[in-house]
Amino acid sequence: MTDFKELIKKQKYSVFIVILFLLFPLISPSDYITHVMVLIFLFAAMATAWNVIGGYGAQVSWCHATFFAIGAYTSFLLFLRFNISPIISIFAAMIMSFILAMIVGYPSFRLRGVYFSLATIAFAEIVKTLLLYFTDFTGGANGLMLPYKGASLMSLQFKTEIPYYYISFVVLALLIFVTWKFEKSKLGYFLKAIKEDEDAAESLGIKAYKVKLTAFALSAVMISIVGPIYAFNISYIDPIGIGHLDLSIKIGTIAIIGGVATLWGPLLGAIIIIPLSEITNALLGSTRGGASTAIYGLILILVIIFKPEGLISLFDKFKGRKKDKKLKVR
Amino acid sequence: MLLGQTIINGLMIGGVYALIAVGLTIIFGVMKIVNFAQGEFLMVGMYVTWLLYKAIGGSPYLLIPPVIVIMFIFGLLLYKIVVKPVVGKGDTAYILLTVGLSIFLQNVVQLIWGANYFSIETTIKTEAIQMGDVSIQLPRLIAFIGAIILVGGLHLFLKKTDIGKAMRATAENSQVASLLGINPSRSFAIAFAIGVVMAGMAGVLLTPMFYVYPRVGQLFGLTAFVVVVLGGLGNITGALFGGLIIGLVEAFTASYVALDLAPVGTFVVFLLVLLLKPEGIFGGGVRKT
Amino acid sequence: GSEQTGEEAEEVTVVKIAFMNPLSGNNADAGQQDLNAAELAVKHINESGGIAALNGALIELVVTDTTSDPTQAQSVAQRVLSDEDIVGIVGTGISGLTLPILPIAEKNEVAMITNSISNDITSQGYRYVFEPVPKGNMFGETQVDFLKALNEEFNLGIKKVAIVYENSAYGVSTAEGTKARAESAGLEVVVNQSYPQGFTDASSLVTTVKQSGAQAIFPVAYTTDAKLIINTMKSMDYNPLIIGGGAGFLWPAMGEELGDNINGLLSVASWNWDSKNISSNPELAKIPEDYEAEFGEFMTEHAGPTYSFVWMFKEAIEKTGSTDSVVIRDALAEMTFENTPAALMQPGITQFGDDGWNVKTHPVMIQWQDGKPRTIYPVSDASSDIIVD
Amino acid sequence: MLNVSNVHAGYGDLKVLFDVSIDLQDGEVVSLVGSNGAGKTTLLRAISGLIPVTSGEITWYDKSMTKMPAYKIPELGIAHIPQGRGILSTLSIRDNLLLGGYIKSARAMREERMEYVLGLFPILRKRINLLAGTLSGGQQQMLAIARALMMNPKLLILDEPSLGLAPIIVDEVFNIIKRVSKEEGVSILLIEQNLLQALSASDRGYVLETGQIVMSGSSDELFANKDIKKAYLGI
Amino acid sequence: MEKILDIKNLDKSFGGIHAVNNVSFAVNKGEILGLIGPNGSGKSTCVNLISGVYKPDSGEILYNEKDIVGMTVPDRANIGIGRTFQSPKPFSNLTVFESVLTIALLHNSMAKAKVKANEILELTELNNVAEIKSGKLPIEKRKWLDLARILAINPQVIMMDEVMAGLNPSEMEESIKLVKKVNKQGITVVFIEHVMTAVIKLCNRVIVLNEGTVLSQGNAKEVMKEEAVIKAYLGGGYKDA
Ligand SMILES: Nc1ncnc2c1ncn2[C@@H]1O[C@H](COP(=O)(O)OP(=O)(O)OP(=O)(O)O)[C@@H](O)[C@H]1O
Ligand SMILES: Nc1ncnc2c1ncn2[C@@H]1O[C@H](COP(=O)(O)OP(=O)(O)OP(=O)(O)O)[C@@H](O)[C@H]1O
Ligand SMILES: [Mg+2]
Ligand SMILES: [Mg+2]
Repeated sequence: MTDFKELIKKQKYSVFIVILFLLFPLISPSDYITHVMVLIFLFAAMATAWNVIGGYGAQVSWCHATFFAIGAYTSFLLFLRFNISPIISIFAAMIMSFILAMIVGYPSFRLRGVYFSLATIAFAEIVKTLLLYFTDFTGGANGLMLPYKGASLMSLQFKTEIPYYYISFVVLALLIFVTWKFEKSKLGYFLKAIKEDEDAAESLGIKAYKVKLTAFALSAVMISIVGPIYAFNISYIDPIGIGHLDLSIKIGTIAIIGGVATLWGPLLGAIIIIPLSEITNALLGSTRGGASTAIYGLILILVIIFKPEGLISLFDKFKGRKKDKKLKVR
Repeated sequence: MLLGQTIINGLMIGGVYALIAVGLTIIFGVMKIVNFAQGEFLMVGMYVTWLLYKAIGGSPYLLIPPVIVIMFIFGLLLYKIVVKPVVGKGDTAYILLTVGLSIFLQNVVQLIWGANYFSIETTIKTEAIQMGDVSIQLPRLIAFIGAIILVGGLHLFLKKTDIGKAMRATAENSQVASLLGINPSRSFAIAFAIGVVMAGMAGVLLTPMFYVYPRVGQLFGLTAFVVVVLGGLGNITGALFGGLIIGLVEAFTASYVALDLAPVGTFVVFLLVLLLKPEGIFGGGVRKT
Repeated sequence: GSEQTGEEAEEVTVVKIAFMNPLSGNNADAGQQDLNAAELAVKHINESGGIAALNGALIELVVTDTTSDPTQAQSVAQRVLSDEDIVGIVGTGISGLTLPILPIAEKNEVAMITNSISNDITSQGYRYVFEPVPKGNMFGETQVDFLKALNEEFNLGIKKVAIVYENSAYGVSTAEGTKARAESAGLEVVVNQSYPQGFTDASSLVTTVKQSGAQAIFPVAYTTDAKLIINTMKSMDYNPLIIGGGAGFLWPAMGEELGDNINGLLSVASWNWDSKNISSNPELAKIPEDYEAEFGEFMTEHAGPTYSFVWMFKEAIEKTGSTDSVVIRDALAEMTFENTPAALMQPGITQFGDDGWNVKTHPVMIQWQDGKPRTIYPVSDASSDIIVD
Repeated sequence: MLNVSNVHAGYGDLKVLFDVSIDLQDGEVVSLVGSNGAGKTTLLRAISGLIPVTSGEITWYDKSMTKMPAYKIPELGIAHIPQGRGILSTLSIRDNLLLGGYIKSARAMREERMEYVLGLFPILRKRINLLAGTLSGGQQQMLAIARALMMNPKLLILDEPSLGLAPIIVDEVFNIIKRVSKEEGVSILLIEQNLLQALSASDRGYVLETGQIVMSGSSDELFANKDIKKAYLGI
Repeated sequence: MEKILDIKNLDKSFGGIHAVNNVSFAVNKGEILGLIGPNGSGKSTCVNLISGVYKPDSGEILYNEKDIVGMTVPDRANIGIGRTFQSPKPFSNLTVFESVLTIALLHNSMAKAKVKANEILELTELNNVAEIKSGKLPIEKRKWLDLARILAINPQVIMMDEVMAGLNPSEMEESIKLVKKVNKQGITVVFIEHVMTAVIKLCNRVIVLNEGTVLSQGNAKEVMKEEAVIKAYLGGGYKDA
């Protein structure tokens, strides 16, 4: 009985939070704040995608920015060259990412642990260099620019940030839902077993290679959905800006700070990191260069020293304490 | 001439890569930390060199002893203050820590000395040895020789001295090490500090070739990873050969394929090695179950 | 002051101009020079009585760090422009950061004056962007024209040239211009080679160029790469005529790096501190002097234009007496700047075309003399003679 | 020499040992028996400083070593061979042995000790330059014992040394344990599942059950005890 | 008698060490076969060869008359070859139930796998610790959990590498019962053990390896009386076993 009541209570919270999120743009003080929310959603979505392989599988990938970039470039090029709506080309982006994930995963999952991570760095560098090299096709270092042609859903261009807000909210919700499904799927269970002990898992018939590859591809496809939304929102892409290791690290960092292998960790990470870099920039950006970014680095260090398992664990404690209290009352 | 010059180009820059990779590999070897801040340690080493040079002058190479001392202390302090609290908290913790450290160091340095480019006025930087058609740039030759000496010395240190063996023991199992009377924390501290000192040495040897500025470490960060894997993670001599191989691959890709694609050449070789010989070209194996 | 309507609700006492440039990350060094210049301009304006049309209202520079990341640059722009009082934007000097900011400026109807030189900036149809500096492709043209002039005057007989450039927006657009002009000028481009930005070894590059037998080389490179290329050429004992493509070859650090050896080095520049329009006007000549006194280095091609941008806004406000950003934009589009600190760009007159680009300007050639870059070409801008040894 | 009194210890929230007291005299061989998970290993780890003692006191010749960090304890003359052997598989067998004599007090006579232990375990001599990781389970156990002896310890702590050893080797190991205690006067604290062998090799024994000492006495006494026979011998 | 595994002329060297040298033996369907021998005689290596962790240098491994040398580790598990490791390898952060469930999912739908996992936990008497994290289990329970997981693959043969090590005699009794129970289900067992009492209680037949070759094979009690076996393996203490 009490369980049931608690469940309702919990649901109440999440329903309340969802409604709050849905109404937010109406009360948002400025387009800027809305834009920051869009960034939070998009980065949370990316970190959620990363979490599938990097968290649940503990296969730390440093090429997720590349899949993101693949998504962005695919949709941009198809739109600029053939006027194909990003809503359609998102599927092309997913297919491209899937294929590339297979190409990277195929050799690198023969290796375990840190080797895989380093292989992903190599792959990311190769793709970045190629994007720079094939200038005629990709615009090279100049990047690609999307001129504003008036608001339209088909071309994902809007006068304000509000439509992006809802779109990115939906994308995030979708990816969290996929992760939730994945957690409970066979694939999810197999991956968790592999994470714990790969030798044992294999000896019991789990095809670790295939499972990791599948999860990696899933994760890559997930993040490639975010690419087009982000690219159209920012309306400019270039290989250094979105295909760089720095971005991959940022994505991973968000998931880790929030808490890996948890459903809500990546969102929490984004809620903290994105405003943090905005706030340090706003407060200290006008002083001598470096201060804001240095503080940002310092905070990363502090978080990891004091909460290495991710900030989501704070909530565990909170929950635990509540339980304890109840027990005492009884 | 092109062939000869290409080989020389490759070997010389390879020595530079080895210098940076060797610090990375010892930290990984002993502490299992994939250190994303190694490039920044190099950067700090270059600033230290530059500051000392401004204060003392002379030849930058004469600054090696004080730089060793300063970097060793810097390494110990870093270990005590930020690394030690994280020891044993897992790979992802190390990743975040070193990423954070790298961002922090880069920007603190910028905060203090600005984003300017500094250099030291030594005449050696444009000197070269001419061998027929082939020319060898003197600073690179010195860095190359320096790399060989440092790698050799470090290798002997780890293989032959008790402290070196103790560090390897700690690397494998710190609890067992402590049962043998080895202080694991001391091993870690020394390994970390040596990694930082190696970056400092690289800093001295690179200062004549590169500007000193906050992001200079980024020039080498990725290549160093590749070199380390190629040589076998944690393998000191492997780092030297890995560095030379990457240098050669880069030089040959640049000369014979396309200059722009030199990084692609490097990373393709890297992926091939991962595929064919994942324990690194010089790695050995230990039984599994 | 013109139309004082006593009904104005409140008097304007400060006018906010946003400064957007990278103060951290890859491009922080250029950003810092920009910031120095902008702050100096504000200081000069405010000390000389502020904006007369607004009863001496002072200019406040809203300084922001775009970082070197396009995403962050965009959200910084959003944040800053959510302040309705901003009348205009100065920045950025990096095309990759300017491009994502443009749509934001457009949406908010605030004019941005930029010193990025990419050809893309004014070709997007945006109305709120102004680009007073020469375009990337013009640099090459100036370099080649200069080489032709040299060939004629000193009978150098240079036929074979090499173009090497970093693979960046800046490098690519500059090199494109050089190549096209060189070919049409009958020069043989024996090497046309890009290299990855931030490379660690110029040996292969220099080996290739040396082998090609090029008599002159047009390198387009940022600071570190420029240093590598120059030093490697020296140590490989390869001494062709070097005509730098700006950027790294104009950096104060380059002067320090090479010491006395820097003297004689040639480069194209989007702006130089001693072009005739400045050096011949004592009022203007004081500006680079003040800058040098204050910051310890000569006024760079980043700093100079940025300084004048602040003044352009000032003059536009003076002219209209308005702090409405739309009004100011329209004023900028129509005004002609001449003989004022707003007209530092050579040849001393600045006027924007329909696309927002300054139709009057062109690059200059400089030569390092006595440790500083001096303008030597075109003759109409030159303040010093070329020295040949 | 060793005195453990009223010790409580565990792993984080998990308490394993409750008020455990044991002592050990010079030259004695004492065994510690008890079912799986009783806390035997935990007690040894507490003695060696691998886990903190939450309350209670451990003394060595009347000097407290309760708070001493693990790496200082070998200097006292205590060598601990952990459960699962703890050999260093990426180092050669020679280096494993040399590190056995890493502590200051043992360093001077490393060469002699090396000869001595290689005499005890000839198989190690044959493979001296190979990586320790290439040894089979039993061979690794021998290496672990040999390495501990390199320290020239006063007290040897052994955690299930016969685990995974062929019967003939088990005999050998016990012979060596006896020999070491006789020839060198080394005291021995031994955990062993094989009660028969454990008690026949030792002077005294303690029985540990769910973290508490439930019985102690001379080996003969314990051996004669009916409860023990029932629990550990299945008789 | 029907052979489930037939090993022919198996060879495996590591560097200079000839760990398994021309070994041939067969495992009959339904039996409990003891694989004994001194330390380093190649027992674990045999297990690793059969389960696919190592590739043999030469020789054949027939499983139900089919050569399986080319197959991967998981493929071999999926056709019914199970093994435990000398030291247990739990999925530490999964609960006991989840660990078994995960493996059961390989061959079943979610609903069926849950039922199956519960059945197995019942059989292995782990149901009272079902919700505990595997990493928190004491040693002997970990060994049982290893076995429980293997049962979830529907094994035809299980190779147990020293499952009795570290157990005291009464715990060993329990484990022996469990092994018997498993065998009763028609699962063939290859039993590697140094504890002779367990070997004698469980095995109908033993194979003795020594220095990578088969030293002897046959009825457990008889083999143990052989001089060569005593000399190489058992030593004096077991003459009267
Ligand atoms: N991966 C490996 N690398 C090198 N040598 C190995 C490897 N695996 C096994 N060996 C060697 O092969 C031989 C057989 O080892 P194996 O582990 O099969 O023995 P075992 O019979 O299981 O012994 P134990 O009863 O001690 O476990 C040993 O000499 C061992 O050192
Ligand atoms: N590292 C650890 N972390 C948490 N709990 C542990 C740890 N090591 C042991 N335990 C728990 O402590 C209890 C006692 O374990 P201990 O290893 O001391 O038993 P033991 O008597 O040595 O048993 P065995 O005969 O199996 O070696 C067990 O319940 C065990 O699960
Ligand atoms: Mg134990
Ligand atoms: Mg074995």
